[in-house]
Amino acid sequence: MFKNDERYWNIHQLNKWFAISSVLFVAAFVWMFIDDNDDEYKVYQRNFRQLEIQMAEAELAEELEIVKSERIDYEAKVQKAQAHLDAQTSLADSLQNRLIFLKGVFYKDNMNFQGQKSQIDALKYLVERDNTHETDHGKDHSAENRKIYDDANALLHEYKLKKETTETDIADTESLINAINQESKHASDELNKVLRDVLLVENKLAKIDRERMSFMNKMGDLVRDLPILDFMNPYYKVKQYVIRDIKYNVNFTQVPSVDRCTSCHLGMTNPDFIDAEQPYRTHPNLDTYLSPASSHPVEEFGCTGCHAGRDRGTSFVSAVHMPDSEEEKVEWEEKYDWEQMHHWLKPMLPSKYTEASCFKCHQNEAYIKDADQLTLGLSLIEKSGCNGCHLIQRYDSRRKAGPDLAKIAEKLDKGWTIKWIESPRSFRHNTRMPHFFEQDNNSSPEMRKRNETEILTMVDYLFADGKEASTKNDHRFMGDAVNGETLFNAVGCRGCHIVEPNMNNMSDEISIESILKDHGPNLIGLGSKGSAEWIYNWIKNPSEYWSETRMPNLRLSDQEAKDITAYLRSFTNPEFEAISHKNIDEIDRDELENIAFGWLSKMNSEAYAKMQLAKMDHEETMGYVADKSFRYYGCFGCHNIPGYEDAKPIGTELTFEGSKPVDKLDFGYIHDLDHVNYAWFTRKLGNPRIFDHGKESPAEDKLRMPNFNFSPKEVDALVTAILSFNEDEVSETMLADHYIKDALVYEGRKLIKEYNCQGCHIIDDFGGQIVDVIGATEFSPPNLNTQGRKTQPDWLFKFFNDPTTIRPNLQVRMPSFDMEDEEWNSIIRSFQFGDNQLLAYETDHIVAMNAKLKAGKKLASTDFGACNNCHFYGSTFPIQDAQAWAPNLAMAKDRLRADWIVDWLKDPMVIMPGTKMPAPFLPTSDLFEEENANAIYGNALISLDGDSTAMLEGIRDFIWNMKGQKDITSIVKKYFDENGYKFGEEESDDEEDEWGDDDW
Amino acid sequence: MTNEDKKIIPAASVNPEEMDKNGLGRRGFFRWITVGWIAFSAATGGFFTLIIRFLFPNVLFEPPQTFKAGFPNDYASNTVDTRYKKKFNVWMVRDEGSIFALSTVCTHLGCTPNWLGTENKFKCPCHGSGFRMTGINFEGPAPRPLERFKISIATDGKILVDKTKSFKWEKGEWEQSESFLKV
Amino acid sequence: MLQTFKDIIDILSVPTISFTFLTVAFPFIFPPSDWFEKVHRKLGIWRLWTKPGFYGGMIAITGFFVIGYFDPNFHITLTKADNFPIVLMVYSMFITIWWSMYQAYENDARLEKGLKPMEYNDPDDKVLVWPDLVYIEFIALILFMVFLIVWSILVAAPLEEPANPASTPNPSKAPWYFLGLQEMLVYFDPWIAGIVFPMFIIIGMMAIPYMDVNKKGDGYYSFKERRIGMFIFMYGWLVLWLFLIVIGTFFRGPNWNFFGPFEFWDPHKVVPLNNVNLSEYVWVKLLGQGMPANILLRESIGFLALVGYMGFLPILLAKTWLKNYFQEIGPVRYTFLMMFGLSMLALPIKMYMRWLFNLKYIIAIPEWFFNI
Amino acid sequence: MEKNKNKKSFLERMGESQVWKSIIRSGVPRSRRQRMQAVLGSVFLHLHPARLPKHAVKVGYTWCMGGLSFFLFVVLTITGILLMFYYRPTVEYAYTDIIDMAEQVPLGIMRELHRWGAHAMVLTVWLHMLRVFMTGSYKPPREFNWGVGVLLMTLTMFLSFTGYLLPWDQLAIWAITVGTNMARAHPFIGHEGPGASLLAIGDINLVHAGSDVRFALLGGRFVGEASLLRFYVLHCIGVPFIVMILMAVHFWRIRKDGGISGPL
Repeated sequence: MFKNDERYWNIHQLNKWFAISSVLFVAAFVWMFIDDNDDEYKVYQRNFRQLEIQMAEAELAEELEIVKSERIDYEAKVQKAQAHLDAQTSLADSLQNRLIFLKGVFYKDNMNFQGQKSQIDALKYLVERDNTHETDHGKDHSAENRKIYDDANALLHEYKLKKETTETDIADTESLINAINQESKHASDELNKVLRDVLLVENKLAKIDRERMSFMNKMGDLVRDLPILDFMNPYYKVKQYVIRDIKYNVNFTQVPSVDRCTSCHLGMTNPDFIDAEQPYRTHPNLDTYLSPASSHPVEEFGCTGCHAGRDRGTSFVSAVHMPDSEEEKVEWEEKYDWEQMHHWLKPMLPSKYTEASCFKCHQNEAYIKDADQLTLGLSLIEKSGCNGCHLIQRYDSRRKAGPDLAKIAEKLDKGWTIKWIESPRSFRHNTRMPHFFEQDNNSSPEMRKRNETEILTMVDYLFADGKEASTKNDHRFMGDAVNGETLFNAVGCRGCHIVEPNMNNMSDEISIESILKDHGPNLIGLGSKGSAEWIYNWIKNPSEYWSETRMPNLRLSDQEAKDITAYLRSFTNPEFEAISHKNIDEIDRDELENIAFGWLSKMNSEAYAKMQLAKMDHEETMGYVADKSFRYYGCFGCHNIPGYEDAKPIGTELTFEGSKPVDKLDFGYIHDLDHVNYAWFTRKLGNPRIFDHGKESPAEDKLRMPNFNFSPKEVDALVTAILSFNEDEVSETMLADHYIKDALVYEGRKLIKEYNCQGCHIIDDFGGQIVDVIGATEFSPPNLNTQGRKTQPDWLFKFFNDPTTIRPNLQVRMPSFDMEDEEWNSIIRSFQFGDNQLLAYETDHIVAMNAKLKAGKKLASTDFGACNNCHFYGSTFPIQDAQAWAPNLAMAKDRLRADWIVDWLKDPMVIMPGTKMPAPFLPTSDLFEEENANAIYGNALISLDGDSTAMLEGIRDFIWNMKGQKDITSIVKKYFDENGYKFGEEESDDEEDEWGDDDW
Repeated sequence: MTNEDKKIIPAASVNPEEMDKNGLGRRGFFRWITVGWIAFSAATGGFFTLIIRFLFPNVLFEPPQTFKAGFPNDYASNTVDTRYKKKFNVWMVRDEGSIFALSTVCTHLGCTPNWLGTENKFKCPCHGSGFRMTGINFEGPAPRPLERFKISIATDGKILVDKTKSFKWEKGEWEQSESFLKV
Repeated sequence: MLQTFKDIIDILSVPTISFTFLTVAFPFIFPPSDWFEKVHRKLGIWRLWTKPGFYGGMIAITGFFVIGYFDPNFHITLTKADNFPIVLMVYSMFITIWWSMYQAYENDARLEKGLKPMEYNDPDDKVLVWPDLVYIEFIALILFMVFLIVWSILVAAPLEEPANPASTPNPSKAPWYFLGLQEMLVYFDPWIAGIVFPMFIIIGMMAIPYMDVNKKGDGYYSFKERRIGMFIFMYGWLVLWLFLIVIGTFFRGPNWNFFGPFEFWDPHKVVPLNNVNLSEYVWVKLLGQGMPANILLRESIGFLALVGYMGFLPILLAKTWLKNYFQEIGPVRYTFLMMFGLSMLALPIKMYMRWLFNLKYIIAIPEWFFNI
Repeated sequence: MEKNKNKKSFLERMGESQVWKSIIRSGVPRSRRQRMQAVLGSVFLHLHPARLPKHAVKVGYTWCMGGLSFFLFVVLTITGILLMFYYRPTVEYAYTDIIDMAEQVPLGIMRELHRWGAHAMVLTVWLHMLRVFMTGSYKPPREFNWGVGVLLMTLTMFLSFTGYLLPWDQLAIWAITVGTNMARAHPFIGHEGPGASLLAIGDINLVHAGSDVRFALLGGRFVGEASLLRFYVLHCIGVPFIVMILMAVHFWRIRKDGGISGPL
C-alpha cells in the first residue's frame, strides 16, 4: 500500500483519454490531408488522360491499318540486311576492336596536345609580356622565354600531327564500320520512315498509357503523383498562363492575370477534341484564337482576358463560371454544386456576351470583325441615341440621333406632334423614337393627366411663334406618284429607307446587315404627316432644313422631287389621324399649375413656390413647365431644340457601367432576378421603368428612361455593348490602335458607317444591301473592293465633292454628301489603308511610245477587246445599248491608278465579283506560230511574245493615252432625258452579251 | 540510481489496488499509452512532412520556359545569336546544317560565358572554361559541354524553343531530332 | 405558427426591447442585494444555475440557431464564415458562466453551512505536476488541435472582393470582437466611444483588483460573498459587451439599421433618425428662443449635466446612499470607482436617452469636435 | 550482463541512456523525485511548480483556458511563419496570394488554421479572463498579474485586428478603416478629436490628417500600401514581441504570486 496523496487523476483513464484524443488527432490529420489533396482539376486531368489514351489508340489502329501492307515489305528488307550484317560479324568485330584501340590512342594523343597547349598559353603570356615590358626587375628574360616558347611550340606541332594522324585513322575505321552497317541502317531508316506516324502515336501512348509502360516507368508514373511526393515531377498539376498585358483591377493597382483554365480545359488548343465533352473540347475558331499563328495566341491573351472569370480558380465554382440560361443554371447546380462566388468582380461572361471583351482592344473600330453582336449593340446605341443621354466616354455620341426640331413648324402641325410624342409607334410601327408615356410607372389616371399637360406645353414651346405646317396635299409640290415610286426605288433612296406600312412584313431578325436597310426612317404615313411643301424642299436639299443631317442630296430635278413627294404622300395612316387629342388652348390649367408648383417647391420652400407661381402668367407657366419637362425627359439628348444647345445629358454615365458593382444597381423591389449586372441590364432595357415597381415616388423622381421596345435580340446586343464599357485595362501594346496608328483611318471607317455607305456599296466585304431592291449586281452601286488602290486620291476627293457620272448604265446615283474636307480625307485614307496604299501624291505614269502601246491599241481594238462596245471613249458613245454602258475610258488617266488597271484587267471578277467586264483576250505565244499571225496580231503584239503582263500594260497605256471629254454627265443625262430608262422592262429580254459591261 | 528508486518505479505509476480492480496490468497500461503515442507521433510526423511539402510551391511565376525565336532565315550560317541571352538565357547557334539552342549556363559552376566572335569560342569569365561554337568544352575546368534545348518549328513557321527539355552531349542526346533543326 | 414565433422573436430582439429586458432582468439573474435575491429565489430564476437550467439554456440557444439555420434570412448571416466564432462565443459563454455559477451556488451553500469551498484542500495535500497536470494539458492541447483542424476543414476562411477604397460595403463591420465598440459609436461621438471608453475599459479592468476591496471569494467560485462586484462586472461584460457583439453581428444590417434575426436585410429599409441635441431641446423647444451665439453658453446646460453626473452625483452618493461604503474604501478608491462605474452606466443611459428623446448629444460642439 | 538487463523495458533502458539523460536531465519519470525533476529540469515545464494544489488540476476549476491561449499563440506563430512564405504584403500581390492559398498552395489550409486559430484565441483569452474573475483570482497578491492579463487580452485583440487587414479584401480594408477612424477622434492627437484645433501655432495647424495619430498608424491619410506594410510588421513582429515579453511576465508572476489561486 502506497501513499497516493500526490495524485489526482487515474493514470489509466488519462492514458485512455490520451489514446482517444491522439487517434482523433490522426483522424483529423488524415481528413485534412485528403481535403488538401482532392483537387478538382486532378479529376479532370485523369479523365482527360483516359480520353487521350482512347483517342491515341484509335489513331494507332488507323495508322497501323494504313501501313499494314507496306510494312511487311520493309520489314523483310530489314531482315535481309540484318542477315548480311550477321555474315560479316567477324570483320565487324575486328574493326570495332580496332576502333576501341584507336580511341585509346587518340585519348592519349589528345591529352598530350591539350596539355601542351595549355602550357603554351601560359608561355605565350610570358612572351607577350616580355614584348611590352622592357625588363623584369632589371633582368631580361625575354630571349630565354622566347626560346622556351618556340621549343614548346615545336613540340605542340609534333603532338598535333600525331593526334591528327590518329584522328584520320579513326575516321577511316569508322567509315569502314559504317559501310558494313550501311545496308542495315538504310533498311531500318526506311522502315522507320514508313512507320513514322505509327511510332509517333506509339511514343505518345507509351508516355500516357500506364498499361504500355515498362515496370519501372509504371512505378515512376505511380509515384510521381503521390501526395507529398508530387512536388518533384507530377503529371497532374496546375497549369497556368501568366499574362502580363491583361490585368485584373484590384483597385489599388492592376495585377497580371494568371489563367489556370487549362488545368481543366485540356483539349482547348488541340483540334482533335472538337467533339469532346466539356471541359476538354477544342476552342472554336482556332484560326483567330489561341493557336500560335492566330491573332490571339493563348500565351499572349490567356483566357480571362476575353471570357473574364476568376483567373486563378482551379475548380468549376471557384473559376466563377456563369450560366447562359436558367436551364443551364439548374443543370450546373446539380452537376457541379454550382453557386455564384459573389466576391469576384468579374464573373465569367456567359458565352452569349463574350464579345463584350473585344471592345477592350478594338474600341476604335466601326465594325469589329467576328463580333457581330457587339457591333450591333454599339450601332444600336448610336441609332437609339443612348449616348445622347448617357455619357459614354469611350463611345461618345457623334451626333444627335433624332431630327433637328428648330424649324419644326415648317415641317409639322401641332396635332400630329402631340400625338406622336404621346405614342410614336402608333404612327410608325418601327420607329426608334422611344415611348415616354403610358409606361409602367406613369399610366395611372393622375399621371396621364400630368403627362398630357406636359406634352402640350412642350409642343407649345416647339411651335414658338404659333405657326404650323399645313397638312393639305399641296399640288404645287406633288407630281406623278407612279413615276415617283419608280424613281424612289431607282435613284438610291432605298439604300437607307424602307417603306413598309405593315409591321408583320418586317423581318424580325435584326442584324448588322438588316440595320443598313432602315438607316433612315421607314417612310410610311407621310400623307398624314406634315406638309408636301416641306417634303419637296427636304428631298431637294436636306441640309437646308437641317444642316447636320446625314441625308444626302440626290440632285433631283424639280419634277423628280415632285414625283417622289407625291409617292410618299400616297401613304396615309387613317388610324393615327383618327386619334383624338387635346389642343393646346384646351390645356388643363389646374394641372399645369400643379406641375409648376411641384417643380418650384422641389427646390424652394412652399411659400416661395406659391409666390413665384403667382407671379407667373399663363404663358410663363406654360414655358416653365415645358422647360422642366424637356429637362426631365431629356429630349435634347436626341434632338436639337433651340435653347437647349448646351444642356447636359440627363442619364447615368455608362463609361464604366460594365464594371459597376452589382450593389450599386438599384433592384428596387424586384426580387425574381439574379444578382448579376447583365440580368439587371436585360430587365431594364426590356422595361426601363420596371425598378419603380411598387415604389411611391413623387412624379418628379420617377424613373424616366423611355421604352425603346427593343426586341430580345436587340437587348442582348445592347447588354453586350454595355458590358464592354468596363474598367479592364490592357497594356498599350494590346490595343488595336497600337497597330494602326492613323486616327484618320478609324475616323473614315466610322464615317462610312455613319453615312451608311454600306447601304449601297460593298466595303470591306460588307454591305450593298440595296442590291436586293435593284435586283442585279450590275445595276447596283459598285463594290468598293480595292478602292484604295484603284483611284487617285485627289480625283476621289473631287468626286466626293462633286459626283459625276462614272457608270452611265446606272440609274442609282451617287449622292452629294455635305461633308467637310477632313471627313472626306478620312474616308479616302481608310480606303487607302485597307489596300495598304497610303500615298496621297505619286509620280505620274508616263506612257512610253513603244511596242507595248501599239500592242495595247491592237488588243483594245474591235478585232480583239472591242472596249468601245461598252465603254465611252470620251464623248463617243459605246456601240452597245445603254444597259451595257461602262465608264468613260478617257477619264481613266485622271481617275485610276496605273498599277491597278493592270491588276484589274488580269481578272476583273476577282476584284469585283459579279462584274460583266471580261478579262481581255491575250494571245499566247504559240498562236504566233500560225501562218498569218503577223496579219492578225501585228508586229507589236508578236514582239511581246505572249508576255501577258506586258500586254495588259499595253492596254493600260492605250487607255491612259486616250483623249476626249472627261465628264460625260451631261451627255448621258441628255440621252436618258430623251430616251428614258428602260432597264426595268428590258431586263428579261436582255440578250446574251459576251462583252458584257464594265463596272469599275 | 539507488535501489530505493528502483523499487518505487512501478509503485508510483500504478496503484496496485486499482490495477487489480480494473484488471489492468502492465500490458493494459502499455496498450493504451502505446496507441496514444503512436497515433500522436504519426499525426505530428505527418504535419512535419506536410510542412516540408509546403516549402515546394505548386506553380511558378517565372518567365515562360518556351519562347519563339524568329524564323530560321533570321540566322546566318556559322553565327551565334545573342539576342535571347538576356531574356531567356539561350544562344541561338546556326552551324553548317542546323540550328540549335544552346544554354548559357556554364557546366562548371553556372556562370554565364561570353561569346568571343573573333576567337570563335564561348569563354567563361569565372574560371576560364572554353566551349566551341557547338557547345563542346575544350579548355578550362568545365566537365561537360553546354546543354542544348528542345527546338522545333511552330505552326506559324517560327522557331519554338522549349527550355523545359534539355539535351546533353555526354548522354548522346544531341543525336535526337528535337535537339536541333535541320536547315 | 413558426412564422408567428419568428415574428415575435424579431420584435423582441429590437434593441430597445431586448436591452431593456436584459437590463431589468439582470439584477434578478445576478441579484446584487437581498431583495433581488428574494425575488430571484421566489421566481425560480435560481434554477437557471442548476442542471435543468443548463439543459434549458442549451436547448433554447440550440433551438434558436437550428431554426435560424433553416430560415432563409437568418441562414445568410448565420452561415457567414466569420460569424461562426460568435456562435461559438454564445455557447462557450453560456456554458462557462453557467458552470461557474453552478459551482458558485454550491460553494455558497457550503459556506453558509460553515464548510470550506469545494476547491479547498489541505495545503499539504498537493499533487505532482508530472504527470497529472502535464498530461491533462497535453490531452487538452491535442483535443483542441483536433477541433481547430476540423473547423478549418469545414469552414473556408472568407475572402471578399479586393480592397476598394471607393466602395464601402453595406453594412461594413469591424472585426467581431470590436462590434461592441462599433455599436457604442451609434450613441457616442468617436472620441468617446472609440478612445475614452476603450481606455476606460482597459484601465478600469486593470483597476478592478484595486477597487474591489472585498477579501472574500478569493480562489474559489462564489457569488453571494461578492455579489455587488460580480453584478457590476457581469452587467458590463455580458450586456454592454457580449450582447452588443451579438447585436452587431446578427442584428445590424445595411445602413447599420436594425434587423430582427429572421428579417430580410433590405437595403431600402429606412429608419427615421431625427436626433436633437440637449442644447436644442432646452433653448429652442423649452425656452422657445434661438440658440445663443456663444458656444459655451449654448452648451452650458450640457456641461452642467455632465458636471452634475460625474462630479456632484458621486459626492451626493457618498453623503447618502453609499456613505458606509465610502468610509470603507476611502476617497481615492471611491473616486476611481465612481469614474469608471458612472462611465459604464453612461452607456445605457445615453442609449435610453436616444431611444426615448432622440437625444443626440449632451454637449454638442462640432466646432471643436467636442461632442458628448 | 546483457541478459540480466533484458528484464528492463525498452523505455527504461532508453531512460538510462546517456543521450536521454543529457537531454531530459531526469530519467524516465517514474519516481516521485524524477517526476519533480522532469518538471523542474525542463525549460518548458518549469513554469509549473513541481507540485500544486489538487483543485488546480481539475478542468472544472481552470477550464484549461490559459494553457490553450498560450498553445494557440504557438500554433499561430508556426502557421503564421509558414504563411509568410507565400504571402507578400503589397497591394499588388496580397489579395492574389491569398486566393492562391485556397487554389494551389500545398497545405493551403494553413490559412484557415491561422484565421480560425486567431478567432479562437480571442475567445480563449476572454474565457480565461472570465474564469479568473469568477474565481476571484485577481485579488491580492495577484492584482498586478491581472493587469498584465488585461493588457495581454487587449494585445490579443490587436494582433487579430492587425492580421485582419492582410488579405487586403473589402472585409479587411473597411474593418481597418472603421477601426482606425476612431483614432482620428483621439483628443488632441487625432485631427478630428477635441482639442486638436488648439494645437496650432498662429495659423499653422499642427494636428491635421497628415500628422495625427491615425496617420502614424496607417503611414498615410488612407488605408493604403503603407498601412498594409505597417500592419504586416506590427502583426508579425511588433505585437508578438510585446506579447511574448508580457507572457513571460505573466507566467513568471503566476509562480511568484503563489502559484494558482485557490481558497485558503
